[in-house]
Amino acid sequence: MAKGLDIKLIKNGKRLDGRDMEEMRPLKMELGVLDRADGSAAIELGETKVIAAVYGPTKLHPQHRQQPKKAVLSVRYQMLPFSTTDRCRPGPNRRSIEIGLVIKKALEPIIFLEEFPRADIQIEIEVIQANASTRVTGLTAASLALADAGIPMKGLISACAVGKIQDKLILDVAGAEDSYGGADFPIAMINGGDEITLLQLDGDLNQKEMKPALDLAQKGCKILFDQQKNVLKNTYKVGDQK
Amino acid sequence: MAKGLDIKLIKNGKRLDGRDMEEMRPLKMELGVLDRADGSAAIELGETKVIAAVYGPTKLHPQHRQQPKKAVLSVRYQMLPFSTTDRCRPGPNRRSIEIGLVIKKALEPIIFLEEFPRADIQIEIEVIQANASTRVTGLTAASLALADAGIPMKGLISACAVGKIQDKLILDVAGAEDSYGGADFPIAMINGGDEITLLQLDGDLNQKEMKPALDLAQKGCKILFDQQKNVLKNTYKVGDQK
Amino acid sequence: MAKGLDIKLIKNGKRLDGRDMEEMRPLKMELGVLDRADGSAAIELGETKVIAAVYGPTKLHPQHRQQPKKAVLSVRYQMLPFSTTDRCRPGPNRRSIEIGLVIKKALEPIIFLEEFPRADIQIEIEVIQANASTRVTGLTAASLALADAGIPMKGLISACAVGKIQDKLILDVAGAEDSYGGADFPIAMINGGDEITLLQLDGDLNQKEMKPALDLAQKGCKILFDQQKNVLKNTYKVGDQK
Amino acid sequence: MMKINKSVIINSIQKGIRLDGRKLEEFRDIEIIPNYINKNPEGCALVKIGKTKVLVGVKMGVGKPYQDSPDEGVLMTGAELSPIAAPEFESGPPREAAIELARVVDRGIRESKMINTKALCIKEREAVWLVFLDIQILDYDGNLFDAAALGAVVALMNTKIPTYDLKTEKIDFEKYSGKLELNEVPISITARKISGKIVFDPNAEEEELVDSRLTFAFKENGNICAMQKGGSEPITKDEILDLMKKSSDQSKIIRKKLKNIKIDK
Amino acid sequence: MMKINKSVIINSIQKGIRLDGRKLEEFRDIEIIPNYINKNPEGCALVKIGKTKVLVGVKMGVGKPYQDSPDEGVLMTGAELSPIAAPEFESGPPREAAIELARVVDRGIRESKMINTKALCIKEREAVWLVFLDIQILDYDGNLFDAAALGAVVALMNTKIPTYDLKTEKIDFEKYSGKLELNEVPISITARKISGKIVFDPNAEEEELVDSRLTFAFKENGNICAMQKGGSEPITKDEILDLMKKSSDQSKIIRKKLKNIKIDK
Amino acid sequence: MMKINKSVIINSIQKGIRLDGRKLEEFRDIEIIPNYINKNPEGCALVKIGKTKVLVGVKMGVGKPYQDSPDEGVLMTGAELSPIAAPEFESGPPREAAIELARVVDRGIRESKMINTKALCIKEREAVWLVFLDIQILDYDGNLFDAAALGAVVALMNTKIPTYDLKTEKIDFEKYSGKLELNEVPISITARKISGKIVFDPNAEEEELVDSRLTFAFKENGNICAMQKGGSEPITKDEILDLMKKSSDQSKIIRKKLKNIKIDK
Repeated sequence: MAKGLDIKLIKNGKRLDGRDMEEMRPLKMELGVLDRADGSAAIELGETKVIAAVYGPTKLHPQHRQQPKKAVLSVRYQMLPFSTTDRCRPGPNRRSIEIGLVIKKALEPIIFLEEFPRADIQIEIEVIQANASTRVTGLTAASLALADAGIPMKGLISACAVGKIQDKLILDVAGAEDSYGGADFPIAMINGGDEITLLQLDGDLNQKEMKPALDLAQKGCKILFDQQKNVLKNTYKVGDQK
Repeated sequence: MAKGLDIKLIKNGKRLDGRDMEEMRPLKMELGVLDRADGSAAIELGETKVIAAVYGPTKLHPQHRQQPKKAVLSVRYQMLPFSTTDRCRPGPNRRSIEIGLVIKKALEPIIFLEEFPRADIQIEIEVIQANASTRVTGLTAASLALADAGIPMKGLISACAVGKIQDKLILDVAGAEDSYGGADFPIAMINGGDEITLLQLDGDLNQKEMKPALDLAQKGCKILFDQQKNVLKNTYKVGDQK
Repeated sequence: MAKGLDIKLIKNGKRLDGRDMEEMRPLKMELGVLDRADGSAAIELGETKVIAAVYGPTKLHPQHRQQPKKAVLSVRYQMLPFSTTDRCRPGPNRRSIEIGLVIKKALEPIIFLEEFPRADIQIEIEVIQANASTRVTGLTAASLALADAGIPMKGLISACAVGKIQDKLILDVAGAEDSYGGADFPIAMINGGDEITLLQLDGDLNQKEMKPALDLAQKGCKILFDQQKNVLKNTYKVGDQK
Repeated sequence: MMKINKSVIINSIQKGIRLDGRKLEEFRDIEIIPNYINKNPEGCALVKIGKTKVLVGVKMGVGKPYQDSPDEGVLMTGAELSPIAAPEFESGPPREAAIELARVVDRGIRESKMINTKALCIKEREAVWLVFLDIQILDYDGNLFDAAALGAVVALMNTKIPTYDLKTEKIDFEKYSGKLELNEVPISITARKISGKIVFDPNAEEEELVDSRLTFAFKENGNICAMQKGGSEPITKDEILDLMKKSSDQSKIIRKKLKNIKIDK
Repeated sequence: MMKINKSVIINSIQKGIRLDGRKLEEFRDIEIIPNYINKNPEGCALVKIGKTKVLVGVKMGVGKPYQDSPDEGVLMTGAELSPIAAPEFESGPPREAAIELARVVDRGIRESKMINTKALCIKEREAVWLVFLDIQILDYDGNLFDAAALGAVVALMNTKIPTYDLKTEKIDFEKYSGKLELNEVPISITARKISGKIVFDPNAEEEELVDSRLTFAFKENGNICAMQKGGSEPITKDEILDLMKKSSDQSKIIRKKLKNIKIDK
Repeated sequence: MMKINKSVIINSIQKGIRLDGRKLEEFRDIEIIPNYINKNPEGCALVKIGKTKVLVGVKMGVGKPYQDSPDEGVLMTGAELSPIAAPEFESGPPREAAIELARVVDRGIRESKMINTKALCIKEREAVWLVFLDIQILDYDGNLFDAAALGAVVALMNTKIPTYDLKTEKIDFEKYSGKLELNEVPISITARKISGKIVFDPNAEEEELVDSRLTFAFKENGNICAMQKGGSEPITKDEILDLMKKSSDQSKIIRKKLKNIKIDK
């Protein structure tokens, strides 16, 4: 990465892919894309495409890993070997292990784990194609897959990445903005609200930029949350009872 | 591998090592070559030399791998590091794992596994020196080692490889025939009979060649089976009661 | 390693670092250097610096590794990545596994393992900086850490390395003596006495040199043993009751 | 998933009609989506056979050739039975089943000489294209062998080759220099025996009852370039000839289907 | 170690004074020993925060640069939670916690552009210096993130560069050619929430009760170059702004402390 | 294998005659078969000591030399205690016992300077011969150390060096350019103590009762080039001198035996 390099990422007031500063890429969500899993969802955010599946709750094996008062959540995040420009080797690596961990921590607050003592809830996230924002999109999809699996939850997690190019905050980092931009700030919120369950930062942020950056992330999370509600409503054909 | 290359593998109607098309290499079988194993056998087929050993039936550990109604067969096939022209690294690799699997499947039909519930029968095949046909020779040796161990069986497995050079089918592929021949067709049969328990093909076979190729394999398996019976008879000095 | 190379390791009757043939490097021992461990010790021998920690006796998990009549001793010897001239990769390697094994065997004779059936005593040795003699110094430190942990023992283990330069036996190999000397002879003794619990040799020793080499090792072990007793006495402020 | 009693499935097969209404030799619907994703992989296909879904992608790389074929590119095939597709596929290093799957798919492609490996030579002895073919099972409902092999073939059919600069040793993935040169299109068909009956394309529940299976890879001229027997029951010589004929017929149906879809972007 | 009842710790925190007498936002004593060992590592620091002890060492090596930064040296950061520091750290391949620790420390250094990586180029496209930064936890009593990050920064501050001969490809570790060029000194501070209270620098027993943590890496100008949230409880937007301010203040205290110690040999 | 009562074995040893009729210091029959296989390995030996059978092979390869010995070939020794030899040897990555065995055999060869490593230089700094020495235990009935060391020595004694073409970087294994140059033939002998008695060459059941063992590698001039103590009981200084003398005598017997067999093809 060569963040901060002198490459013009804004031309004529637009980003390189023609978006406004606070505009997300085209977004598609689909539920139940897999038959075998207990719940599943696919999300396309521009060229980034992920699938998440949920298995469980099932009795956890081996027994010594069981928790007597709650379910154990496990999350595996993986990029397919052909999902990136240069082939990435299959199997876990340090990056994917860290991301699996922060996604797990981001989901734990919303799941009623205590309803399923000694059980296992297993989440599998496959990044099918990567053009930045894979961890946040994977997390958003995982939240939908949990809903699709009927796991009782306090809310939905919606997550997006705020960035910075030529000193302007932008929503939904993509392409050259990821390689040459000034910050990558992935954030997850509960129901597009005030509570943050995932937050990381790579880059350079003035302390005064923190509030606007969080506000912009919330704007993105709200867009995602609305679409999550829509796809759930349309799929299950229930009335809009927020 | 450069199969099908333009190299003359037949000269004056003979193969490069002087054999006729349907002639096997010199064959030697020996039982009980190891003291510690419950059963063992060594086979030399030309320069290919393998040793197979059997341990068991013994109680299977860990318990959760036990099968309540039958013994579990495990097969490890391994080439010694100095058994090949270029040194091969010790330890399992993708090729040896696949071969261990097909050999296991080839032996399961003949063993009365149901006589030993919760038990383990462990087969170790070491390729001491390789000049083609190592999997079939290892399998033939494993069958003998099972007999040497006194494991009850419905029959013996005999296995050989049919090949194709200059459009002619040949028995017992070796040397340059392996690298430059038109096919490698390893086959295992029960008691040199009609029932096939291992079959793989690499190469190019016309559908009309299938029957003659199977017949030729059977010819080879019968030769092996006769010698297997002989070595068992001679070793245990029992009458020939087929 | 290029042992025996034609490099003068004695100049004006002194070794390259100015020592006499039978002189050890400056030695510092400290007890209780770590807070979390049940016992710990650090030793500096010239530039070689090691820390040893002891955890236990605690109940051994998993259960199937327990010994019904005694504690199980486990020893991990590790060089920190930055402890050597060229970085060494973290994690066990063949050398460190062998050294862990011989250190374990060297400590077993002095510990009353039978007093703690089904228990685990775990020893961790970290080589912080290496300038030869790391295994013997690690072992000496481990013995001190066991005493610091209050594990009942028959005695202390003291260990040093005898070497050979220009046909002279030397005490406490270091620096170029390790790379270019004629022998490396690490030895461990109980209470600086007659009983040897670790012994290895790399090099070239005339059979007549064996007795003087053992005697010289004993001289070194006695120096170490005296200092071990001193540091224990000073730390625990008990009378000198040998 | 509610488990159906095994004897119900077997009774049905004995009668010649399966529980889902199919005849014994009938495949489920096959859907082929070439270029399912098309930004990063050089070639890609999603294949669905019934509920089984397999995603195959091709990435090109550059590396040293093997010493005994210094002017030929190299195919490397991997398969992942990751637990997204079925809870029984635990993650971790590829196990027996995934290794066998990858190797059987690889063998069909390699032995048919599908890829013109000489055309992948950049500079003899120094640099050749590596073709990384990766098979990802997304949803498991039986018959992985045929789905994976079909996906692999389609992914290779739409694979493009990036440009490579020998001096800077850089691949430009944005600029393609041409398509992967193919000599052949092998089609793999796997016949199974369940309780003495020949069955094609089992679903996951039928797959558990398979006594033996035999995979054939057919070339365009009908020749067989790879075979693999699986399962713990023997097959007789006559059965092999019968399975060969029936599988060969099936391969023609799939070959026709392939002709009718647009594979390039 | 005798375990103290959790509710006792929490009650105490609720009252604003911790069991060891500290205020909620107060750090334990910090001791920094630069060049703790100084023969073999190119840079080194031992940092003690209370009873927590972290040893960080830097070794320089030479290798090929990455293709997309052919004239820049490479930082590689590893962390070992080996069982010498606590019995619950089993040895073996680095687990989640050690990986997160190493990556968060690495991120603070990398994103602050602390190291002048261009100055580590030996020959473009062929040879650059590799900076191996290894973090060894020796004694665990909480707050590894801040201790490890501080040790890393100090170790880099006293790192010297050996000489390298391109022809013989040999590094001469006895002869230094200069110091590692630094642009910046990032300071990492981790704020925790326990039962709704903001707490800094927890010991091991407090650490077990942490609901959420937030690590900030601050540059000299006060800007933030890296963040990482941990723990299973949410943090609100307002809390983040509050934690940022308090952490920023803490970073200034530590920055001042750093100024007052002699870091070079 | 029916287990014999340990006390029966020990009583017998105390009386000075072992259960198989041997005296305490007596070896079982040693059979050495050089070139046991002779097509693919460059050197090979099968050694049987009683029922223990060890197969050792040497393969030559070409690689880069170590930086600190740029004109010397490299010996690499591996040992496999694979479960073919005994059910207690589980397969998998080499464990403590296999590692110790390989390293002790390696040390005897290396420290005796048996191999003329300078003669293995193909081109300084670029290419040297690698000597891969692999030890495979086929049948385990005690005393692996002496059997493996003897097999290793004999395999090296009949090792031939293939030809290598620096330009094409190809080894021609069909055409040998000469023999491996040897300076020395080390003989390893391991003395054991069981219940206070000195015993040589234990079988598997005796091996379980060994309190301590001491391996010596002797050079032709009688000097000792490697030693390794094993076992959990101490040995006194005097005992070491005694074991050295007895082992030295044993080594002469084996050295004579080696002289009397034809080692080359």
